[in-house]
Amino acid sequence: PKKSENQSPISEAKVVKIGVLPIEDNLPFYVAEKDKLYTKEGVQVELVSFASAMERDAALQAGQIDGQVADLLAVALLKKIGADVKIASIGLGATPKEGRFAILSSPKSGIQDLAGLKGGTLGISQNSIIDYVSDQMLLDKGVQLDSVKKVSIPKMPVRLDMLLSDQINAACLPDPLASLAQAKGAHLLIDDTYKNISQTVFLFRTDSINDNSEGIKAVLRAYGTAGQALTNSPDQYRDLFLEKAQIPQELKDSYQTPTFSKLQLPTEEEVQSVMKWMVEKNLIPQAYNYQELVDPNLLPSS
Amino acid sequence: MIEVSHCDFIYNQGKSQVKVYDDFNLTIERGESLVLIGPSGCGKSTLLYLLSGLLKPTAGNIKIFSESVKGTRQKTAFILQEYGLFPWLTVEQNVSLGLRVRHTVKRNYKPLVEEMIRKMGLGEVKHNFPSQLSGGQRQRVALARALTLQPDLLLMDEPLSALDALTRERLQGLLLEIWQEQRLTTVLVTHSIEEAVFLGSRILVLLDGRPTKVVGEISNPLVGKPGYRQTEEFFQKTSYVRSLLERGGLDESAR
Amino acid sequence: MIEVSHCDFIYNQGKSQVKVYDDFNLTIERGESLVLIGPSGCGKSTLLYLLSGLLKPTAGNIKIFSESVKGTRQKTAFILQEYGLFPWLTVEQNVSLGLRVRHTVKRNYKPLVEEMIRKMGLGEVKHNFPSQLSGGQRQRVALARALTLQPDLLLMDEPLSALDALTRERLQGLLLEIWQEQRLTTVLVTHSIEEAVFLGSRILVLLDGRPTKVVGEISNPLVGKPGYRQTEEFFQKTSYVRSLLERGGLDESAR
Amino acid sequence: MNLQGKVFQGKSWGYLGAIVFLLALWQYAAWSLQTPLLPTPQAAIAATIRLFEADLGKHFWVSTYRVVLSTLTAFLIGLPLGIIMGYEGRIDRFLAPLVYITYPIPKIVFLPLILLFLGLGDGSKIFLITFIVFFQILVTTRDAVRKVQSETISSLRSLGGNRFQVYRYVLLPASLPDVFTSLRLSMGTAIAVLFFAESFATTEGLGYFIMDSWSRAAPDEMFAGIIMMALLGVGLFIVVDFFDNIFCRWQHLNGYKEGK
Amino acid sequence: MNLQGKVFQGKSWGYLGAIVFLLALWQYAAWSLQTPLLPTPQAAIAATIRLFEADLGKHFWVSTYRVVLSTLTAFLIGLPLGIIMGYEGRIDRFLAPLVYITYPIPKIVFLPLILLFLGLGDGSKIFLITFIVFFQILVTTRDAVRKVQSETISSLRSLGGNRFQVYRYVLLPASLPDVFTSLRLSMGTAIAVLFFAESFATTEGLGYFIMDSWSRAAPDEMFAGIIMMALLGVGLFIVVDFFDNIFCRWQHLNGYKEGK
Ligand SMILES: Nc1ncnc2c1ncn2[C@@H]1O[C@H](COP(=O)(O)OP(=O)(O)OP(=O)(O)O)[C@@H](O)[C@H]1O
Ligand SMILES: Nc1ncnc2c1ncn2[C@@H]1O[C@H](COP(=O)(O)OP(=O)(O)OP(=O)(O)O)[C@@H](O)[C@H]1O
Ligand SMILES: [Mg+2]
Ligand SMILES: [Mg+2]
Repeated sequence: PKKSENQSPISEAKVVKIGVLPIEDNLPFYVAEKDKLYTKEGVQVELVSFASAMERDAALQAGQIDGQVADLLAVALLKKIGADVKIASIGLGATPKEGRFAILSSPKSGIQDLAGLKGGTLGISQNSIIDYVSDQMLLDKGVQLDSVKKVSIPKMPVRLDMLLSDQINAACLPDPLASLAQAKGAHLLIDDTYKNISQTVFLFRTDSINDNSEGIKAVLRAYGTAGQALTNSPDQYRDLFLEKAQIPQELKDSYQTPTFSKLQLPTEEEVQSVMKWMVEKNLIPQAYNYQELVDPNLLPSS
Repeated sequence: MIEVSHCDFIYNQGKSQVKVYDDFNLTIERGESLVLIGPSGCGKSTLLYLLSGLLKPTAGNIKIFSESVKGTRQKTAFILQEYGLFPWLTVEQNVSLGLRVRHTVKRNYKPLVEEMIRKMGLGEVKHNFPSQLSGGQRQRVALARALTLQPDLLLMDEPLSALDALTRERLQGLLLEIWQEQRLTTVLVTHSIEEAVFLGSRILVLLDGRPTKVVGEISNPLVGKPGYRQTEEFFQKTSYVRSLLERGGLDESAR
Repeated sequence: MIEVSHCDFIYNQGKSQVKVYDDFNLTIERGESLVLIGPSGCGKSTLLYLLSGLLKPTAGNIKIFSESVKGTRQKTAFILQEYGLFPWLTVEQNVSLGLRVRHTVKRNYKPLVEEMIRKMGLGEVKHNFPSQLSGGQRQRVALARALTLQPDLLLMDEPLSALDALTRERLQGLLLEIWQEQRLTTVLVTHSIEEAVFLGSRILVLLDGRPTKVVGEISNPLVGKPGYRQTEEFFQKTSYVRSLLERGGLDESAR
Repeated sequence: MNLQGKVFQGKSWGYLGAIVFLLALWQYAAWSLQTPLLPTPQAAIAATIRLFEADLGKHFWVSTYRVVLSTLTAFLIGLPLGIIMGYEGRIDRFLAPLVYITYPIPKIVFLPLILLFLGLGDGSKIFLITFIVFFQILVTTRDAVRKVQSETISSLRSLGGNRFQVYRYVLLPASLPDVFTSLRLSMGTAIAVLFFAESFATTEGLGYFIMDSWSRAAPDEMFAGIIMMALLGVGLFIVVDFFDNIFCRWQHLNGYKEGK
Repeated sequence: MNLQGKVFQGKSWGYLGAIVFLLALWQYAAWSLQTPLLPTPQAAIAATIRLFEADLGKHFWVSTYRVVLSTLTAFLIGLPLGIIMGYEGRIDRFLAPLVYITYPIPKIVFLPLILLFLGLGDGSKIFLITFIVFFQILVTTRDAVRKVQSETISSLRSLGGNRFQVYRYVLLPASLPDVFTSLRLSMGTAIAVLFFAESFATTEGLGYFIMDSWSRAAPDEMFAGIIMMALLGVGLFIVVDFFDNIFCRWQHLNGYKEGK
């Protein structure tokens, strides 16, 4: 943590811009900011907020931000469109419990399990991690994919509203909206806590890595430290969490502060599984191999 | 009978107000042909607007054939000073609009419109739009439109001012004919003293001022007599009207 | 000298075309006061538009003081038949616009504008917008605007048609005065035979037709002589013009 | 005939010129930027042709249907209401503030409520477009009617026209040129809203197609969708121009005094 | 004086009436729907007051700044270009198709490119709004100029006016009333686009505030944002009306022949 004196003035001047969404995966960034971890690591960080992943990805492609926490699909799609990125670490989701996704049925539908979903409509966001996760969960529980009609409702609040007002039979939502839906009477059909399907990853543009690898490593360290701090003493950061993660009023008391695992790379088979799905869905022409996607040199050597 | 009793009329001009008429009274007998003559800006057009019901007197009341005027009357025809043609209608459509508005069946008004267009010498331009007409042609369209309506009260605001001398005389003859045949009541505004004496059974000479005053009223019983234009009587009347106007004119420049 | 040589002019009317002028020739000497008179729709306004440069002849060429006309000239003033006032400007602004356009310094034109407004009797309404004027007042605004420009060529399309007899005579006097003092070249369209003889050093009688023809040219050397209106000469000229017009008129109804 | 033919030809040349210019600009931008975000025109056109066979055509027609239906609906409600508000001072005094207050609220925020009532089908999309376009047509028509010279109205009343006939024979034709302008604008707005409306809860329409290609990171297909959208827009503009030329012929006279 | 005072009073009553009506409608809807999607007016107003103290005021000013700046920019570019296109047939023949083709393309799809050039700051947001509003002002102005009677232009030319003066003294004032209409429309569009533009890369502005409340499922706060947006819109409309009354006084004369 005494590095700041050794840093060359050039790289010190370089600001690392991170695109953030108001979701819990990004919480460590704010914790790090609050605890002045960036200064301790000797790096300047600017957090740029976005309302949707699409706009954030557009900004990354345009080179306006250096890194972000996204899912594996986004990594592959970014690569496909020529924005060369590398995964530095997992964000949330190293264990199945972290970063929950759930399929819920609408309050009035009376559907109690996945089997009952046959012939019904399922609100998802097409070509996204939601799509992938719900496919995986359906397949794992032996539901034919073509027996459910998927409706693409990309905006999450809209999807939630549609579910609660019974316009669709079921929807796949991440936390905290999944918990909120549950609190408002939607039935939980399944969630992905039984198996590690979804992971968010911390990724950077390759250009930025080449330019400023020290800075990026520093950001990563700060992120890791902040994640641990959060996990160890969640109560201390409770207010920050409620403010930044857009926790609905109804859940303010009951909803738990998420926990973060140590920084690590995603496992190879998880990555392969996503790639396989994407190739099947025609999202990418062929699977990227593991080495193309990750940069193992950025993790702090501890 | 038409009765204008104790009428006031005020225009708003920005923050100030202009009182054009103050306690104005006028009676027109049925079948009369009244001519209004007077200096520019004295309030002639305003009076026609009041008679037509398009403007309401600020105070006082107007009765036409014993009915109080509330808005426009179906049997009044009014030729506006600036013609009031509809730019989106051709000559023919402009002329027939009055009849269409009165729900006349097309078959019935077709020949009437045709005839009036012919009388006005507009046959060649009947498919033109107003913007494709000369000034005098526009004026004749307005005249044709009013005359097809077969009104019982005809208000005309300088209806012949843009026409050449000969056409003007021809149409004066036509107006006289229509007035005599149909015994309708007409109120005509003109700046031509000869026209006034030729067409008016009574001539009202107005004087500019705030409010407008009537400087003279000349009855003209010989109107419509064949060859009247060439008589000594005619010449005397015109001189008299002129002298009244001049007196008004003197007053004006003295103000 | 103004020379119109071998000019054609054609209007498009929907799918058909109207040839108003065909190989038309006309010469106007500098300092002349030419009057155009003829039946409504014969092409008088069109000729003024051609002289002003607002319309281009379909064929042929027009020279004004030995310069070919290409677009409008700074020293030509033109009073349009429908006045061409700007509805968004007050009377005063409308009158001074010509001078502003010519980049005259405000201090210089202020008194000129004031005087012209006074001469036209528009003092009381100088802050009104055109829609708040009577017909004759509008026409006087247009006249005032043209006269402030101190042009060397003045084109006027029925500039006095909406004025009462007395104002009209007064302004005829004014026009005559200006013409005599400044020796400018004027072309005037009028429907009044008296006005034509009173103001025109030469009178061109046009005849309706496709194309327009000239039926007569009357030179009127006594124009401007004091008391001319009361002379025998004046009366003879008017009768002559009338007879020419009537001949044209006869032709027309025979067509 | 001849003249109209000429005008038409002039227009076609204009379009050709504009298209060539846009393509050149695009080509140049694609070359100089060298970013996968912007495909070359060739790639996009190739994708258009390739996909049109597949389902781009279907998406195009679905979008056309939605835009046309909702613009028509908005027109049929907005036009009469706008004319009435423009003429009847009393009604306007109450309705104008209502419009002024509700117009600037982004209607998108009512999406949940709209979906609640109209469901996820075509209904809610058409309603949303109609709702937004309606305001534009309303405001323009109202303002157009207020500009009608009182003399023209007087003229009709003096012919014995009643209130209804003032609407029919004066206010409607007099405001038509402005209404056509607002229709032109509305087409653009309608397409923009369509794009938005089709990006939630549907699997059909150009908006869906573009967003889907975007999320699949397939820029050539995305631009194929954009090309179709431009075509849709131009097509509708030409239709509006066509009706403009028919109904407002008096505004487009070829006589000399008219143009320059 | 007296008269203007009266008109003003009449307008205030109109607004009051409209507000009362809207609130009643809202109240009724909230009661009968009983859905959490629609809070009661009381809840929303309470939230507005509560949040205004906090940071709603700041969001309001940020949005105002963005809307005003971009509408002004659009106006300053669109107005002259529109007037030129309306008058110069030759330029129009080429530019009109260009506008017709590009106008209906949803500008949102250029977001990546806009970000590429203008970055994440206010610049790209203002550009996006300007870009869209610009088209509306352009098309309206152009159509307005094309409606100017050729006689009015002739009149100025006959006074010796050159081409520039025709623009200055005829085309500009003659098209102003229509331009004000289009400004009114543009305000609405600008706010709608603002709403969209403020949903990326910012933590300020009403658009952000509304989206944020929405995703936090806090409808009362969301409606507080909507109320502020309506206020912003009404405020801007009133400003436009104000300038309209000054610059187009000749259109709003109180003389008798004018109104009814
Ligand atoms: N824009 C136009 N398009 C088509 N035809 C026109 C147009 N303007 C005028 N005309 C026709 O050209 C002829 C001459 O018109 P012009 O205005 O020159 O007549 P004028 O002699 O001034 O008549 P008036 O005394 O009635 O003003 C008329 O028959 C008219 O119908
Ligand atoms: N809309 C208006 N607002 C304010 N003042 C007006 C309005 N219309 C007319 N006036 C004024 O009222 C007076 C009378 O106008 P009116 O049109 O009745 O005159 P007129 O006798 O018809 O004149 P002319 O012979 O010139 O047509 C004029 O002085 C004019 O300035
Ligand atoms: Mg009058
Ligand atoms: Mg003429």
